[in-house]
Amino acid sequence: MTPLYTSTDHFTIIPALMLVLFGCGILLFDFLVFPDPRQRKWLLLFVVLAEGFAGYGLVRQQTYLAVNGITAITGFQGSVTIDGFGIFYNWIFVAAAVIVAIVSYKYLEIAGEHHGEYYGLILFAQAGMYFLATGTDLITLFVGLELMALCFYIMVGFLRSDKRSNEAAIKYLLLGAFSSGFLVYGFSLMYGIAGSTKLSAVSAAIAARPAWDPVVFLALTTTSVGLLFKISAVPFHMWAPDAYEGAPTTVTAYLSVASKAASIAFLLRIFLGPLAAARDVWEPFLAVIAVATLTLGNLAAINQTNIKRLLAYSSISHAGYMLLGLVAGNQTGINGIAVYVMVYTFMNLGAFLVVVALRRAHIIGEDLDDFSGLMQKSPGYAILMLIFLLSLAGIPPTAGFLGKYYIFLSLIQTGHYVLAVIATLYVAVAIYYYFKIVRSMFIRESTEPAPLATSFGLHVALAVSGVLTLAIGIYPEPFLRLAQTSLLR
Amino acid sequence: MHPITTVHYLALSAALLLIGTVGVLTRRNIVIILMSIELILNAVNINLIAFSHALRSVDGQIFAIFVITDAVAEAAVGLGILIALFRNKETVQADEVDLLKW
Amino acid sequence: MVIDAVSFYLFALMVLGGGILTITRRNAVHSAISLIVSLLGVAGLYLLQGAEFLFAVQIVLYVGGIMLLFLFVIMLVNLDMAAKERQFNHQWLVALVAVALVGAQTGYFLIRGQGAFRIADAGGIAPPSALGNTEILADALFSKYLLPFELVSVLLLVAVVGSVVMAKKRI
Amino acid sequence: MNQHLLTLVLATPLAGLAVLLFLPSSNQTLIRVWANLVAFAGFLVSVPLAWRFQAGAPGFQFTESADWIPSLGVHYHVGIDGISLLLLMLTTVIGFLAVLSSWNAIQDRVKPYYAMFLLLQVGMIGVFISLDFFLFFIFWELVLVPMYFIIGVWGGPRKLYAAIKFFLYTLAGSVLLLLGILTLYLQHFSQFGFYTFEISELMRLQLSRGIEQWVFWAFFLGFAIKVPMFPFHTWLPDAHVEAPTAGSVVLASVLLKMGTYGFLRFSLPLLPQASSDRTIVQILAILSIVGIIYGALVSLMQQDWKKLVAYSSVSHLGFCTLGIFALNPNGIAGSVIQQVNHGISTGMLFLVIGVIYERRHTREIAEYGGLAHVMPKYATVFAIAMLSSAGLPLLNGFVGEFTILQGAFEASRAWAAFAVTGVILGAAYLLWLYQRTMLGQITNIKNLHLPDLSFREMAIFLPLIAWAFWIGVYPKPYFDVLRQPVTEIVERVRPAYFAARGREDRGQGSGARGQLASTLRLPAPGPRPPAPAGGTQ
Repeated sequence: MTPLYTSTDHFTIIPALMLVLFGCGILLFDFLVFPDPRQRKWLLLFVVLAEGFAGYGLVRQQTYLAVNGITAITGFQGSVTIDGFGIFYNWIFVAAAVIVAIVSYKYLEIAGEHHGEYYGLILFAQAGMYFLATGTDLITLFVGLELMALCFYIMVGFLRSDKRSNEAAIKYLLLGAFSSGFLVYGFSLMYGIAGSTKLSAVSAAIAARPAWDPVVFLALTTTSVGLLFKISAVPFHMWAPDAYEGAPTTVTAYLSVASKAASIAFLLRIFLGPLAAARDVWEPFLAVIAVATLTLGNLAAINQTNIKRLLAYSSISHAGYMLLGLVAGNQTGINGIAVYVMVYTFMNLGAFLVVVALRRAHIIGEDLDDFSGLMQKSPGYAILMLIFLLSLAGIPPTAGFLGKYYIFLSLIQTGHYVLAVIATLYVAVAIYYYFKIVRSMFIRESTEPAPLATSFGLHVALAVSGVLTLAIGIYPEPFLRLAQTSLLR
Repeated sequence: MHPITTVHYLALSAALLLIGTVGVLTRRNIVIILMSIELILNAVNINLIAFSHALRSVDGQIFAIFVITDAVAEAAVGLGILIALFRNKETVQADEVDLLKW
Repeated sequence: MVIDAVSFYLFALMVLGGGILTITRRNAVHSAISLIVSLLGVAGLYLLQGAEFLFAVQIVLYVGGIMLLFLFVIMLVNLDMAAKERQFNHQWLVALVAVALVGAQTGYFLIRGQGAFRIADAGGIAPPSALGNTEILADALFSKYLLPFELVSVLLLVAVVGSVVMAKKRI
Repeated sequence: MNQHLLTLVLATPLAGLAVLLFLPSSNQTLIRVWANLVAFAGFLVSVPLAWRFQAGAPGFQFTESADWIPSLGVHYHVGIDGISLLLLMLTTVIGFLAVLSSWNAIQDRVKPYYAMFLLLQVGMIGVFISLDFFLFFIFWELVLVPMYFIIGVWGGPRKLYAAIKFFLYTLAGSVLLLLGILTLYLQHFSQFGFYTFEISELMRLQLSRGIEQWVFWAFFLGFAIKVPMFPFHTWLPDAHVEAPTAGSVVLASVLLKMGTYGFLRFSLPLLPQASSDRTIVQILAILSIVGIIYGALVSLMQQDWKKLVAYSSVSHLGFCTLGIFALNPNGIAGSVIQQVNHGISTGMLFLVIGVIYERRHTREIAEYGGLAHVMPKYATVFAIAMLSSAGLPLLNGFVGEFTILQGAFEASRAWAAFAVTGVILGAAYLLWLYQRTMLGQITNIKNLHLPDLSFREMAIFLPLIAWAFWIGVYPKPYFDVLRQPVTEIVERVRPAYFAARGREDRGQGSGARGQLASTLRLPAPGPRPPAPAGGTQ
């Protein structure tokens, strides 16, 4: 009989273990020590420590892979696989979680819902993401997904006395549970085809079947429903604008970045693993969905006046770009998705962080008008927001250009010229709505004089995202090398 | 009478999946939508058990245990959120939850 | 043989009938009771397929746990008003058509795809009794599936925290 | 020194911008002085380029190269040939004068204004010196953002509309340009096995006809929207009319040249087959001619002074593209000269409008009349600008237009015939404009006591006037500088061109008069020689 829990097993889950341990620590400590909400920001120490240890674990895994010259370590009898892919995406989760955590305390204090559980949920959600990026077993992936999703349902509804937050949470939960029901239905069929829950076994079993095998097709479609829902691709995008708008803005930032990155990692694991053999079947479907996602995301964003809703639609359109990388499907495309996710993380986080700063006591600060005259009120924030928006639009020399560059390149490389032209033209559409915000900030006059709600954490977080958004754009070499490690699998 | 094969179970499961889907898509009452989601998860479990039986593999049953656990967790959180919503809004109808565009 | 077939159809009737009643009843309590019937039918199917442990889990956890939760909430949020209102949303027809299409497709694929599982069925009809054995299940759960098992404990912790955070007035 | 000179030219406005950001925004005078100093320094550091440039030398000069993004094959590679030299000098001169002209015009948000101008300057210089396609594209896009703000923040009443229209049009073009660039990049990889954006490397490509044509059209959209060529010109009048004076000046003088420069630097040398394809050349020539005549006719009808000049740009740029696609040395050299000319003369015209707009805050032509009586210096300057734009001999416009017409005639008599109508119409609308605004009696009482040009304003005009006369009277240095690069382009696009005419003909292009003589000596041009079929093996 194989031993229950070996040191290799341990090694493969150290980061997640750290996250969960510190998460439990936060729950206990909060309960025992901090009666006054204003002291609870000290819980951030736990988050930072947890991320530090998790990051250390990732570094150790990385060096282990490099030193031994292997591409992957598997643990728990194939339930998890640590490879360059998983490690890369986990770095993104770490970055997103730290940045979101350190800006949250001020926001939650203003909203009057500063509870320790929030930080715990951030860490637990990240633990779920860890297994989405590294899991190689249907059950592990499913449980990881649900762990992440459950944390997000709660965090979205965290402003319990705010009706919009309640609504967002219940909508997100209903649609989320519904879609994961379909996902797991697809998983059950995959299990039936392969007789095993290991991704490698499923891949082999599907590859042994003809391309248009009906059962494979059924498994493909039902699984895709769940996967596409998570990355908010059309027609499964309906939850995103509502959840983004109703959730606390810090949670929106986390949701739009980390959850999307994890879902993309998950999607790639499934589509490039078990479903790779059925590529001929899903490629045209995915192309249609990607174009629909781009179209709807971009067109619907044009008329939005709520910034969070606008950014929600914009993030839908970004999901379309990422999908196009998968449609291209070559190494450039997959690498491009990694680059795209990396730059998207920082620019999108940055944009939401500026929205966080606009939330002040008695001012929701999410409307286009709230941005009026930001340039005069606090030029630093306005210029940062400009950089983030330019990057989201994909204007060089910001980071966002690089993500789009790879996607376009992969599309041309694989001969998807029409898709490439469509994708590029939507850049021009996107500029229109991003520049609605720019117009408000720089050209309109200020409507209300209340100063922004800044905090030390917010400054640090904004500086980090701003510097990275520019740095990746201007000197991308080290970042591109980092992204290339995601191809090691 | 034909012997009962795996495909019978699969057909039953598909039917239950569709019933659940209809429930989610057409009902207004959030509690009933949550119940419909339970139906979907049970359809999954029927699949898993049927395969587990046919393949002589225990994995399906294990998977089913996890699905059940997940159903529990989702129901608990969903009902919790529902109570928070009800406290603020006094309704459990999905399309009256309309501050955000649905 | 025949017993098996008869019980399958009996349980299938429970499952589908209960399901249909669940989604059509006006009164949420009736729905909940129909759901119990449906879930019991599923439990019966587990028994037929030799999954005794799951049969027990289904009854204890689902019928005993989740349904209690549902009923509790139904009482708490007072659904009397809701029962008098319109039960279906405006898009119900669209939804039904869409689902009918998906259903036709699914059925078609299942029938066409029978071959996919032929290998699986070839082994024989009678289930090896060991499969339902709780001991084997536990072995697998604590060796091969140790990781998801541990992970699901975090999931449950989150569920507890979440429902407390959501449902409690002051935390 | 030589190898860092271009980097210095590029870095000067950037460094100035960095310092500017730390100046207190309350001290407007300090910011103005600093911005003017930086812009002037930017001009000064570019002067050695003109001195040290070796006119006859082949290839690029002042080159500097360094790895930038090795994993994509992107280099920081800069260098100039005669074409870039002229446009670069135009950029630094006009950039400085535009900053200088804003001294009084901009009173609101002074610091961001100058910051945007310096950033714009970086982008424009970068476009003209990049020898790496990726680098070029970065600068190309970098220009959009400051221009958006210059129009959108400091512009006229419909500034928001004009600014976003400008941005969307040019962006839509440039993303398609990007697709074309990427296609070449991938082709290069498949032929040579490594990725690079170096233009010299990309020129080694052997492309199939189909690919070349597709890439050509992608490039075309990018460049033609920028120029702007006829059906894509609609953003231009809006942008010009709403932009502040200095914005219009830079937009007309430099930004539009980025499009024509793109054709010369990329479309022609990289895609010789497509650029010499009979159908494509016909289409482009027709679009150019339509632009020339349409722009002129619309100018005739304008009631708004600035809009008139804006449409005249469409007409003049039509000449430039026509010259390029004549695909012979006269046409291309004339086109580059004309680009510089248009920069000088249209820049002056916009500055002229800016002067009167600062005084009267209206651009309705009907509001004016008889200004020559109250503002004699102003009327003189305007006369010179107008005549330079109309192409009067002894002024710069003549040299450019004449050489282009020569080239066009050589390519096709019909083209030349149509283009000449554009010259005539151009003279008509400009003279009529002059008559309506400057001559006659003062009809509007508000114009009675307008002050004439101040010293600062004269200081802005004088260099441009001097330059206009220089090119008009003694254009030889310009043709000398252009001969080598133009010959290279023509040889690349039409390898048979010089062979058919004998070697001695290569020397042509030394001044308008010399060219005239050499053209007359030639046998009758006849129909265009057939495009070199089968590629450039």
